[in-house]
Amino acid sequence: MSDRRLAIGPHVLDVGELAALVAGDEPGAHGAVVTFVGTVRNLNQGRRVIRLEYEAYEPLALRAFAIIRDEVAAHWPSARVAFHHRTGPIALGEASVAIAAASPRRADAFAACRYVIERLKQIAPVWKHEYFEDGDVWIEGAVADPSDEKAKEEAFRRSCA
Amino acid sequence: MSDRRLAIGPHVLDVGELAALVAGDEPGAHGAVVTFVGTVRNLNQGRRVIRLEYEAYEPLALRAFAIIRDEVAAHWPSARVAFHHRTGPIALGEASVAIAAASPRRADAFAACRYVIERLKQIAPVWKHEYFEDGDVWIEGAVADPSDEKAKEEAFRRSCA
Amino acid sequence: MRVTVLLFGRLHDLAGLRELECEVPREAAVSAVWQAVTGRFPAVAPYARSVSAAVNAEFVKMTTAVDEGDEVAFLPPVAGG
Amino acid sequence: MRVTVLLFGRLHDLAGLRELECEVPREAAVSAVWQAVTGRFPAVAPYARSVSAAVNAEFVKMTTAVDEGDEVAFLPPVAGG
Repeated sequence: MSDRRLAIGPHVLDVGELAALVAGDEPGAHGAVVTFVGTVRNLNQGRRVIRLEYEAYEPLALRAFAIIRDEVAAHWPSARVAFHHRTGPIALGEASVAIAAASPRRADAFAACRYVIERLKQIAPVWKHEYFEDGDVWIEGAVADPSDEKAKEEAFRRSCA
Repeated sequence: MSDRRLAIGPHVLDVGELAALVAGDEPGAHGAVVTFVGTVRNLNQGRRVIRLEYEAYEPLALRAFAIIRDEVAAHWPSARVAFHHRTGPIALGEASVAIAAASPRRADAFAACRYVIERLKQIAPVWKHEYFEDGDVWIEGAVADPSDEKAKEEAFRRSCA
Repeated sequence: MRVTVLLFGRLHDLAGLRELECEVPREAAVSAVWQAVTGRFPAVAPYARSVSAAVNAEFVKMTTAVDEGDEVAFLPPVAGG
Repeated sequence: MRVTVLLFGRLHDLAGLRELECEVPREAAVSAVWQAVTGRFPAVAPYARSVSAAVNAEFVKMTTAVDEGDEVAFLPPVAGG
């Protein structure tokens, strides 16, 4: 079952396309569309990043995305979300992740959008390799475990629902 | 002092343009861009809206927008915001307001974007005239008072900073 | 002295016009201008508690004094967004 | 029995490869596959506490049993977004 709303790959991200996907067909059916774009930063902990690559385990990433989409549907039944993650080399200032969330209520659209980025950071099997003038480092964040209830609660708390 | 980041008028809104305005010139200087688009809904309290017009007191609206921009700068010094409000007739499904917020930290970008829409609803001198099959109504919300501290606190609370 | 009054939203529907000239005493407050408006258009009087005001496109209190030639705007509760 | 192992992120840097075949006993758990990997590549052993795993592109526990021919992926802490 393919879902254009969820994708991962080396293509340049288009958040406008995602917003259109969630805005729906019926004119005016959704009152609020919130988007998030995460761009590659030129500084990380005081070091100047010169190059950056994202690696992903793509089939598992799509599973993680579907899990997140279903969690959003459980929390905010009226919200629709779409999100894409980019892989491979990404130029500074370009987007690594793009998310769109739509809902009749703006509070739900904000919360759903925020929840997606928090959960992506917790469980998406994606790794960031940063290169500096004088070396490189794999950025490592969360231990990926979709069933970790504490992590889910933290993501929900941050989404300010 | 003109600021392309703040505008009100009958033109169609382009949230992508606003996102570009706040994303900044230096590649990768901002890690997160959050946008909000409010679209005209086809239902309001169970009645089917067939047509809708926004009226504004434009010079005062620009003052209100500058007040909101300055409040954002005080709360979130690293955040940059841009927002446009549309006036005149707006087709169902089209955007009446578009907001973009950028910050190195996603929490600040989300909070600044949410704060702007909450404050716009509180103080922007904009009135919505909804037309139904069998009549019309002026939607009225908040008593506009930028110095009302309780309203400011409520907007800040909703922005989940 | 004379000031220009602007009425927005439902206020202009109730008054039947968007702009009018009002004669008010020297050093009158915005509230005196509002009294003059409600005298001419009693239909807007119910907005006494929810109206806010601007003078020359700056938000003001109802107690703010107006000057000759000022543009005084009355704003029913707003509904932007 | 034989399973395919995928190593991601810093794990493949430390091991020097992204994919390998491992022989493990019948009904082995994912943790036994990890033991086999750390036996061959001691440099990845420090990830014992932070690694998570997937089998055939589904998240699993380290206690999940694997089957002949499964694709077992080991994931260092993730950093998407």
